[in-house]
Amino acid sequence: MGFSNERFVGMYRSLLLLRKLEEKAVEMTMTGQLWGWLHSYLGQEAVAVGVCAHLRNDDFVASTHRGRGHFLAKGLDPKRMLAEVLSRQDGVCGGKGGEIHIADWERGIIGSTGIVGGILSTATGVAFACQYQGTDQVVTCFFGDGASNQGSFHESLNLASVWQLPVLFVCENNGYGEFTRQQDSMRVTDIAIRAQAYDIPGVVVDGDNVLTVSAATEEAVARARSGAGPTLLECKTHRWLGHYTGDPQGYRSKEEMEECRRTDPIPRFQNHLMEKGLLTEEAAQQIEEDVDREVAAAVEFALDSPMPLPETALTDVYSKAP
Amino acid sequence: MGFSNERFVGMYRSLLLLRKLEEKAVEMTMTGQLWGWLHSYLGQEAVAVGVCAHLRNDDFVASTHRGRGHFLAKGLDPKRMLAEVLSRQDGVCGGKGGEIHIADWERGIIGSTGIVGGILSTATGVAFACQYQGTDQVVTCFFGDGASNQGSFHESLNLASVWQLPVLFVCENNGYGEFTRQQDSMRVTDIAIRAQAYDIPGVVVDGDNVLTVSAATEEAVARARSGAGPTLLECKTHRWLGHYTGDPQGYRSKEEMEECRRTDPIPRFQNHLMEKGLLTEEAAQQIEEDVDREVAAAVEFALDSPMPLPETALTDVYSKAP
Amino acid sequence: MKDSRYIRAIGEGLAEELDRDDRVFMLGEDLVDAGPFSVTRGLAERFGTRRIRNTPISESAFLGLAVGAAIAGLRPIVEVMTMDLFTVCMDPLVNHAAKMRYMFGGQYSVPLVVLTATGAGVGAGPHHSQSLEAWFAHVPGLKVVMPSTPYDAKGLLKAAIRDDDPIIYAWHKGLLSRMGQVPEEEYTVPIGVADVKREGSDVTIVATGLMVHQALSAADGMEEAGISAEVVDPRTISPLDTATIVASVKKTGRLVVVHEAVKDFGIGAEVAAVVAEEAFDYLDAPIKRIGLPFTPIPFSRNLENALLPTADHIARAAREACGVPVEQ
Amino acid sequence: MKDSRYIRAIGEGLAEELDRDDRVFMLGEDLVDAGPFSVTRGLAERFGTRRIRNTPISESAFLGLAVGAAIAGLRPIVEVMTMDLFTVCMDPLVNHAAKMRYMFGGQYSVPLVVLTATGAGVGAGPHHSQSLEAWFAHVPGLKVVMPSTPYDAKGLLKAAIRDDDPIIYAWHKGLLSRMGQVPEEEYTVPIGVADVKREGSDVTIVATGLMVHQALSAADGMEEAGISAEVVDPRTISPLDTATIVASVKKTGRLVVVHEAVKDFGIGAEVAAVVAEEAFDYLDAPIKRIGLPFTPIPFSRNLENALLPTADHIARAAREACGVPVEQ
Ligand SMILES: Cc1ncc(C[n+]2csc(CCOP(=O)(O)OP(=O)(O)O)c2C)c(N)n1
Ligand SMILES: Cc1ncc(C[n+]2csc(CCOP(=O)(O)OP(=O)(O)O)c2C)c(N)n1
Ligand SMILES: [Mg+2]
Ligand SMILES: [Mg+2]
Repeated sequence: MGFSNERFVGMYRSLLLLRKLEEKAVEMTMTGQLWGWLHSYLGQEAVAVGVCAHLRNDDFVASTHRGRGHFLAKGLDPKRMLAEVLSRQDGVCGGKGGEIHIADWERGIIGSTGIVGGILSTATGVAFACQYQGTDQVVTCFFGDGASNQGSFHESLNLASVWQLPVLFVCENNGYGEFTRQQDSMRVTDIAIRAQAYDIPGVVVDGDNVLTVSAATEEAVARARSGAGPTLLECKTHRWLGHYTGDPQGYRSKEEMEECRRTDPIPRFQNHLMEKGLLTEEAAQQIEEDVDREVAAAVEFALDSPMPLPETALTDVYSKAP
Repeated sequence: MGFSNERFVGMYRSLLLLRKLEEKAVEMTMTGQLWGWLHSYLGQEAVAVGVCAHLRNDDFVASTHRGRGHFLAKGLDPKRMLAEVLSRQDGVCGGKGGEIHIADWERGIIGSTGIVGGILSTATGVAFACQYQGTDQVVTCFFGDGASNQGSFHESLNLASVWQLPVLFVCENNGYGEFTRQQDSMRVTDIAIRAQAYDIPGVVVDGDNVLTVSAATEEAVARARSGAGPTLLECKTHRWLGHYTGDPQGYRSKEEMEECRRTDPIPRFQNHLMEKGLLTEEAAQQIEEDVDREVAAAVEFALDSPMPLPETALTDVYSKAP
Repeated sequence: MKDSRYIRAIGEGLAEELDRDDRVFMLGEDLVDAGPFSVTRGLAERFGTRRIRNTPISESAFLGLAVGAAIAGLRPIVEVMTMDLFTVCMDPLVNHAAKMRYMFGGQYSVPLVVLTATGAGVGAGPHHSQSLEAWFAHVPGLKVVMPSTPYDAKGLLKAAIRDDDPIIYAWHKGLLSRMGQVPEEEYTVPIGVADVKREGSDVTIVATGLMVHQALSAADGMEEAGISAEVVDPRTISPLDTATIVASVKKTGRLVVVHEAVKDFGIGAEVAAVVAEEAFDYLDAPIKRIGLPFTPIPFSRNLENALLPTADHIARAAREACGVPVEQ
Repeated sequence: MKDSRYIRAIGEGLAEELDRDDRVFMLGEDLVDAGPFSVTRGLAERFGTRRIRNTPISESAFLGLAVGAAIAGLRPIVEVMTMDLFTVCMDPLVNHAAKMRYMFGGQYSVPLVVLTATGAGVGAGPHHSQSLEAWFAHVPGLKVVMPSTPYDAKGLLKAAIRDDDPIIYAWHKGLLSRMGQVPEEEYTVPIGVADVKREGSDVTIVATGLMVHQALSAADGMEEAGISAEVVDPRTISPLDTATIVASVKKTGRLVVVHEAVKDFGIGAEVAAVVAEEAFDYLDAPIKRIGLPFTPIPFSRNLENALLPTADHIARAAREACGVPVEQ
């Protein structure tokens, strides 16, 4: 990858921001400061960061109920994101979306929705608009292993293939859909094999290694940008916590829960950078402090933001008020 | 195949019955004796006959809008079928279903519906019931190339695979979904390749050759019956007429329309039987006369049957009248 | 003004808007070859297959794709061949098109028109004849229009294409070849405005789609019995122009509501409820509703005919409301 | 009688019917581990994974599979996690389960129960809070029940499982831990029979699901103002027990209808329309309807609360109907 050193260090910082903000959000949920459920992204950070490293500001992402990593990696302001998760007035959706339903159109974040698999066709449509208007923008659509069993996965990938749309389908395979294991909902091991049904490339990578994710993405994005059509990229990763915060995980052994943290993408990448001489202990320390400050500022901003005004519950249903 | 000579000759007769009854139905449509549209099965007979040759009476089939071949091959009385197509009182569904919506539960005909791809999951459910109850019955589900782009195809095949259900998915690939070519709705040539997405066997055969269809079915049915799960069988075939009777087919060249009849399954099979000494000219003549009589009787029966009584429009909505 | 068929008026509306705005494009099954109903005849030749696209049989994905394209600034027109087929693509419409603007705090709009054929009476059977407008009218974020004349068909279509929100445009199969006057010059019919198709003073008949014509012929037939019926065509089902309906009932004091969808839990219930709320003191007789009995639509012609509401049903209900029942 | 939670009553109903009849089985996401709402807790341990099955996230296929299994003689109970998710599986329900018996001339039945969670108020946001019962009530061939108490929850569930036709069983998330009396002995609650949850003489309040409890508390609150309110819980939405509702309105002369679904084109419209048709001459005041304003359901707690109907809304409407309005 032709990345500058700064860019690699930026990715490291990004991983750390995702991790620390998420830890904070989980903590806030456990302590009752957060209304609703939280679907933690802890453990999957390398996917969001590795993929988004190859997206331009004017490219797009579409996300899922487990979307905070994608949002941050695509540039959503942590303050406005956390305010939305806390359903405050200054949240990026004014508190109407909450944790699961977040968009930031200005930053190319199409949105995430509560319907598993529902965003795949929407994302494909944004890619259609790029092609129709002759731009060279690309769209990345994140989704889970479980979502690949929805009809929308099949139909959307086929449509993207038929029209060779500039879209990258990223399946974050964390081995679970809620409390159900991948092997109980499909007989294939690699979801990437499903790409063959649409005659598009299907690629499997270690999703806990930001460099392998990044390398595969580089190729797929170049492909999409050049008009050669979609790719299905499967990133094998791990969901450290339960499906949502508070999930007792009776379906998972203690060993498994510990084991799955072994491939933590952050120390792996940190070691790599240090070995390559791109990161020093001091620099790492500095970055960590910096990220801590950013997280603290986001928390402060979000908690300070008032609840949305009740009358806003009635706005934005239609483009023009009736 | 361990079929007796009689059985092969029976298949020949069956092909002829499908052809001749269908020719009659088309003629009746063109002359306005049939209310609604007719989706002709002409040209695809080898699929229905080759597949159903391996089904027992207590096995099941599920069908499509282009279903008359499947119904006849599974044993539906031509009289009651044609009466239904003409929406008469003695039709197998009392005139409520008409051409597209036909079932005959006693003969294991689950039904056909007007929603492309809609019946795949229903058929999978009947297979589930067989497995749940520990019988060794199997279900065959027919559908078109176009239907394989519906989400229900994907979800149903996956589900059948996960639970290893006794179901045979038969894709009749006639190259068109309505007026649109296969290559304009997918980039794969063989739909059977989609089986890999579910880790089940995907088999392609010449669907205009009743023997190749039959051989592939034998294997798939044995597999299903033994508990080894589903198969996707793709039969490449040809739709001789338009999507429905009266379709002007502006999207298709004259040459193509003529060309597609070259692989007519009936003379092919007749030659084969004669070469093998299983059929003589006289026997063939006899069968043809016999079939003609059967078709004529069906037409007479159907035309003689009255229109259903208006008050029956209100019955059968619920199991018990309110 | 010129005389035009309903189908021609739809085709013209499409062509004019495609011509006016490159962001407008169409998606659907077999559109290039004009589809089974020939609504798009000639459009692919004129506008090319960049703008008139055939899709795979994947309603959920291509409708969802249109939602994405709309968000990104295009103005898609999607055909879902018949209203019955929404069962395979409710999600992009109801959970995405209808809610994305709201739940993301108004960041973008979803300008989308979904063209679909509704209605029975043509031997299309239980899976190609349903009228399901009540489902969509119950979904905040969507709009629903049902044109009954060539004039409304073209005018509402053009207005829908220019509207910034998702709209279901449900045309009736039984109206395809109906003739009517259409202006030569450019015009639109505003979304959300009912049309009094016939003025009258004794009873208000609210009717939609094909039933507007049954209501008009019932009204004509009642004249000789000395009953003056007003026929109100909402044209837009959601948002419903309750002001026009309520004003009419305040004038006539009697209400008959008729639609082709099954009566129970249909849009007629909403019309009746609004009137029972807002014009209660003006009502001189119980509100009557007419719709399909609570059954699927059978294939057989005589069974179908046994179920569909007719001018005769409407006239009987209206006469009863007016206290001038027909002797049995 | 014993005291039981709503969720426990559902669980007991499931267990008893699973125990009674081997043809009964359950399909859904994460049922084995009791799902996010824990309705199926303990069932997999007791009945094994042949009968309690986890499915892939493929609602359309597993609901369709259940339709096939029902046709073939089993009695499936399917969980669609929340009512919002029907958008991805309307087809097996509406075009298959509901119509196959009819369109095939009564050759078979489709005994199927679809369990689903409805309702807002728990911070589940726009995609997990909708009440869409009006859609299903508009579909001939389906039945719809909405239990409001532990007693009804268990009794209706057992009746639904024994019924030969497809039934949507919509329980309310906000009722999960509500307590109520449930018989020790075996019982069922008949489908299609409303329950007068409170007798009264001045105004009829028809309420469903969680709103039954808001209506009851409104009724209690009105007593001191000298208003005697009758609360009718239809329990079954389709077929609707119009006789009980009409009889109540004939007695009280006033009607308020309340549900949590959006008011427009909701089931309250049908109730109002039936009464405006059948009890018109008994009505002393305009019919009032209360429901969610015409918006999606926002995530933020205070926005959600700003929209949901409350006992206070109901009391105001009822008092207004009785001519005893609260001063502002
Ligand atoms: C259509 C639909 N079905 C079910 C659900 C409930 N649900 C929410 S998240 C989830 C699991 C999704 O699994 P996966 O796609 O692997 O994503 P992950 O949670 O692992 O990130 C389920 C079943 C839903 N929201 N939408
Ligand atoms: C869900 C759905 N979409 C569209 C249609 C309209 N339609 C009826 S048949 C057909 C083509 C089906 O093609 P294929 O599956 O290849 O079957 P064939 O007609 O070739 O036998 C279409 C699009 C429908 N009935 N259902
Ligand atoms: Mg997962
Ligand atoms: Mg085909």
